[in-house]
Amino acid sequence: MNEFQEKLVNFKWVEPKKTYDVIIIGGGGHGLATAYYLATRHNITNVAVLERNYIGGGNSGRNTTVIRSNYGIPEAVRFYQRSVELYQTLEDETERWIMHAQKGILWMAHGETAVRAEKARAEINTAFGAKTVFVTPKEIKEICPEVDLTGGGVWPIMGGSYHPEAATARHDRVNWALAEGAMKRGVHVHQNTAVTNLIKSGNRVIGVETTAGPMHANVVMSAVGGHVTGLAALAGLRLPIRTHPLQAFVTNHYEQKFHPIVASTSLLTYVSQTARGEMLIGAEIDRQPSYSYRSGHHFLQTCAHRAMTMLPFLRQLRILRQWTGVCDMSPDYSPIMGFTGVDGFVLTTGWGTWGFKAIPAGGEQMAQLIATGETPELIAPFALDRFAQDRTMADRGSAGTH
Amino acid sequence: MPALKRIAATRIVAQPQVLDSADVPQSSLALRFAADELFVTPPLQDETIITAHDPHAILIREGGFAGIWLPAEEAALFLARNCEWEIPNGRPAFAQGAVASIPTKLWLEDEQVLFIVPAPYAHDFAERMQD
Amino acid sequence: MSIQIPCPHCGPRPIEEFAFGEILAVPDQITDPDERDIDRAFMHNNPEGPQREAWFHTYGCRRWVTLTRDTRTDQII
Amino acid sequence: MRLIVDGRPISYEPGDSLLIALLRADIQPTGGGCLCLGGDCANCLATVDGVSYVRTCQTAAKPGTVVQLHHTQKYPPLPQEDEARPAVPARNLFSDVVIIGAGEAGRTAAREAEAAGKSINLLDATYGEEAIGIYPGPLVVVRTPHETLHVHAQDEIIVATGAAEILPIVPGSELAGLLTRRAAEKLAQAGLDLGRVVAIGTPPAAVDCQLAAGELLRFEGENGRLHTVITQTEAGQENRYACDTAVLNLGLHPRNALLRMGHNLPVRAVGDAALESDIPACPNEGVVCPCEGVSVADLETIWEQGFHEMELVKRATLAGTGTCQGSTCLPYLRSFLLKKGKTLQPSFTARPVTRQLTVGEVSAGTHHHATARTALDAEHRRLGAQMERSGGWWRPWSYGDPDGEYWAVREAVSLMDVSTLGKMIVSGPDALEFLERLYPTKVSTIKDGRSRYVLLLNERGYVFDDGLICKESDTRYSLTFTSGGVSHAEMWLRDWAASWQMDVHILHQTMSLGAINVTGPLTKQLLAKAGLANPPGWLAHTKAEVAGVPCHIFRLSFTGELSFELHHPAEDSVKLWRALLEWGQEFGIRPHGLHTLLRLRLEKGHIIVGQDTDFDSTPRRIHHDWAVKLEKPAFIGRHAVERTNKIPLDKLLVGLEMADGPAPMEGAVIWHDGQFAGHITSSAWSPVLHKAVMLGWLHYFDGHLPETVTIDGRSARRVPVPFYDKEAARARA
Repeated sequence: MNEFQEKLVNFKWVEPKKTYDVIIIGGGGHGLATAYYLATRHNITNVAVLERNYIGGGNSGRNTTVIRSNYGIPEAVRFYQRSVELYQTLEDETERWIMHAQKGILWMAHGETAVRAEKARAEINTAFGAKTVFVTPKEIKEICPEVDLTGGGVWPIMGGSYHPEAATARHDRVNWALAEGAMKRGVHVHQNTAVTNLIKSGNRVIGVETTAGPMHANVVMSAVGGHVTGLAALAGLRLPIRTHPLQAFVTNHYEQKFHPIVASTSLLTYVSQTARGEMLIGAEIDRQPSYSYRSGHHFLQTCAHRAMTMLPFLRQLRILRQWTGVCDMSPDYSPIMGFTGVDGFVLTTGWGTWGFKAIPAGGEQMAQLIATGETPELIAPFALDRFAQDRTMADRGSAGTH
Repeated sequence: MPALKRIAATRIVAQPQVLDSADVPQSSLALRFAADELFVTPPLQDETIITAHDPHAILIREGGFAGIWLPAEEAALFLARNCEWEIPNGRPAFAQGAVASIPTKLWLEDEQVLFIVPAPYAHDFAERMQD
Repeated sequence: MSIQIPCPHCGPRPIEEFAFGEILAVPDQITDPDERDIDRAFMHNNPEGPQREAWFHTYGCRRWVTLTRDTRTDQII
Repeated sequence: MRLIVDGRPISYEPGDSLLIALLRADIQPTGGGCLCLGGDCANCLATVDGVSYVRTCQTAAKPGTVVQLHHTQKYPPLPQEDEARPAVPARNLFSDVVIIGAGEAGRTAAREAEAAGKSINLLDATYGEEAIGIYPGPLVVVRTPHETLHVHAQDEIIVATGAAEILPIVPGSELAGLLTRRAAEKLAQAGLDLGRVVAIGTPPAAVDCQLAAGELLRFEGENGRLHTVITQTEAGQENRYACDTAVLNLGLHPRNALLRMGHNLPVRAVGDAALESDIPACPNEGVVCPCEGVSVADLETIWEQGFHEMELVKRATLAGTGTCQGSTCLPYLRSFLLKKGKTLQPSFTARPVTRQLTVGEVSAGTHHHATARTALDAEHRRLGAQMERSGGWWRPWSYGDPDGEYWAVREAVSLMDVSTLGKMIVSGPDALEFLERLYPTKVSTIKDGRSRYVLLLNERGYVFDDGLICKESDTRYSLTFTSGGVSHAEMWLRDWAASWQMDVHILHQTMSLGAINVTGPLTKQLLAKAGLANPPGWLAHTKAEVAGVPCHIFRLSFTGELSFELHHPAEDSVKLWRALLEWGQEFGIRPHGLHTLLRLRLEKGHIIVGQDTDFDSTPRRIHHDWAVKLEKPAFIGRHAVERTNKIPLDKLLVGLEMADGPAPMEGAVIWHDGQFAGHITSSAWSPVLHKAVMLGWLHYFDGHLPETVTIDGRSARRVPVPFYDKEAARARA
């Protein structure tokens, strides 16, 4: 046994029922967290989470596990800060090891304009509860001695922002801790159960057809990742979502020495070391929409090159594997949460490349919305109707980053 | 560093059929950048060969591209290292696409190859030729 | 190299030479002019399957190429 | 010929792989475990010349190679960057057919393809050509000791990688002295003494050995070395075989990872790579995944915890996530799950990379995005400019004295290289109609020889660029765009011209034309000296020679002072720049950079699209309603502007000033009565006004915009823009 083997989580699988209070489609982080918070915060346990594959098999198990709240608009900073804080206590609360590690993220600025942008990030973060400070090249070198401040002579580092509360956690374990926590309070989680249609009565969604038969519920929630457009269409909804591939790769395991998370918007890459010692390197989304889950060579080649520009020691590391997820991107790079205008059908989507860090807060808030029938203040700005209302939430702090 | 030189040319945007039948002097190099776009070096002396057939054609004195000739063998090695698409076999041939991640036009002759890039990228291109 | 886009002027080239442009289409069943406007501005068909697309050949002829691509496989049909 | 292993020299024979050399010296790279010599297992890894996780069986021994053993239970240290290490080059190869594997099946496939008249590339791992992945294209990426190959296939890729031998997982399988059958044959051929050999299953060729009867039960040994093989007969009787080496023939599983990652691509397998995998019986104990130390007992535990899917078992135990990526454990995991769940689950997803490759090797042949340089780039650097990337170009940020540059504009004359400005020509019978639909302004009222400032709106009614329309004739216009926005604008124009089937020609000439802005109260004197007697009037443009250079001269002003923009052939930029600098000396001329420009234009309240505007900036939100003519029947964004105009305004881009103290940071938060009220987009100390001036987004409170706000804990006041020269007397002088 290795020290990282899951030892605590015990799942209880049961047969599906015909009727639930709440049905959640999608057994990823957001679906499981909503079920978990419904059970733990609102005592609503007659809940089913339906997963067409295995739990955490979508983006929740394919992301690069960064937790942070250094966003660019107040609404986002507040929301993600809530998530940062919930993550900090999730291990104590669930009594499960999610391998949460506070690491701090360094965001590099390679020019005068970028220096201003990182100073602005620090400013807005500080105002809304996230701790971010501007750091000089000298301070960057102290936080991360491996950085090449000349950026390979091409992308010199002139400063950056440092967000010390940024953390990582193991994605699978977050899913499992939430799934188990929900299941042991009576929530059903059904794997290998695909939703094939929504059952409607008039304009109201009252249940789902699945590969395991029909199930009825008062509220049906979509927590589907990249494939959300097809599901929403069953409810008669058009979404401002495009599904893009997001790729990453890891190296083999090395001694745990590299402490922070290092990111650069100019170089469109970010680097951290996992608890198991792999160097984990990611990038921006692929520009073309796709559901192919295919790993690309151009990504691997350019991302490797860019990461080496900041961290030249990476050159000699052996690559272990690369992978691809598909993510639901909104036009304004902000999530979409809440009521949809279709009775009985609520939605959490638009998680783009920032879904993992939002899991606890997204779940907590959606659970509150379902339990109370009202939109919580924290997520009110992220409603679907913002596009029609011309209140989009464009967030420069989320683009180019994870 | 290899020196790319600005190329004096005429760049023409006109109806494709006008460009198809344009009576460009034999001695000039005429590269078809697009169906409606032609690059002629040295610059056209007589613009009416185009404007007579397409009065709305745009012809500009073009000095925004820089180029360099390489012997065929040297060019082939550089392309093998830096070009992810297949170079046409016939000679002479025109081809364009990314070379060393820079938008590049190629004029391929039996003995030599002309590399043309937008002059603003000439510096980076020369650096990449040296790598 | 990667996915190849067939440029009618330049020949097949790696997808990285192109910029993506989706061809938008508002469904006929949306009839209210404001709703049509919102749909065209923000909504996507986002199909899992064939999609009409335009790609701009930034590194070559700098013209648009239109094609149909299957988003499940990335194959160009 | 010698290698250095953990600081100690050892000798080797010509043709040895590193592993064979190590075994000759009686060194087990990772201390033990069954060796395959086929590049499949993870039991021969070492750090070679600074690179860890090298499969020594796939690496040729060379004089002076430095090998450090991977000590068990400890990950190798992160390396220091070795500056001397050269970048790995890439090489592109093209053929109809690419065949991976030069064994019998691969060679047969090659003969068939050649007979069919196809060009081929045959990759041979024994020559160090390790295929690490198959990608769309289709493309095979191959690592060699010297370079990274990108092997492109026109027709198809044939995977002829053969099959890997199944490794033992019974107790004791971590001992040294275990070999697969093929490994034993290779070592015997290399002349290594294997000692007393016991074979389980078909024995190796040309190796003296004793055949073990019964099923393999476990290995026993001492100090990490095998001394006994224990089997069990069907009757349940244990047999013990004393030996130095155990040779195992437990079956094959195809090396089909490349095939599996090539689904939906023209890829097929031939030979053993096309086999169905043998599913070996899963023993009741032993280590299934040596990379991650996962035992059968661990699988049992995790199954009991409710992890039943292959992917979940893999993720919960980490079996299959180590260096060999499941090469050892996958057949056993499938076998275990078959036993527990009664169904044979598919292999887990195949992902690149299948073999060994470093970050440096994979990056071969790639470059950063090139940053464009104007024709004056060398001039700026020679003048000591600090250069900044902006909108895809290198631009002078400052020449070292921002205040001096500032006052040169306000009080004398100055130059700025604005060659990066986006420039296009539109010509044709439909030119006017095309521009009318494209822009929200009324293009038909622009007179010959005049120009107008314009916004570009997208279909959301949001501003995405700005620039000028300059009329040359009824059928010909030149257009300008922002430096960073022109590439997108070109796509935009060409897209709409095609959609509307407009009879127009479009030429993008940004790089063809240099542009120098000559600005400051003494500009006319300088231009007169340079030969321009009759400069154009306000918002007019004309063609004339300046300093012997043919220029298209535009009269406008972004700095707030008298300004002429001289567009000229890029090849003449240096001549024009030097002439103006020289003739301007008597007027106190000096060039200014972006840093100064940002301050100058802020004093005039001129916005910068992208800095002051946001994703959702309607003309109304940035106070530019005047630039939108809703009486026009159709233009892009018109419907959205009308629609959003019905929604009460929630925020406005406003001018703000502070009575005293330094300029707040750009991005500073604006507060009103303790509530969030927006943020600053542009901010600077104005030397001419002696106060801090700002642009920023200010939110409405109950339908009203606050008059005073708090920034940086200080009070600021909302004021109309421009801050400086409100009547524009200076610019129009």
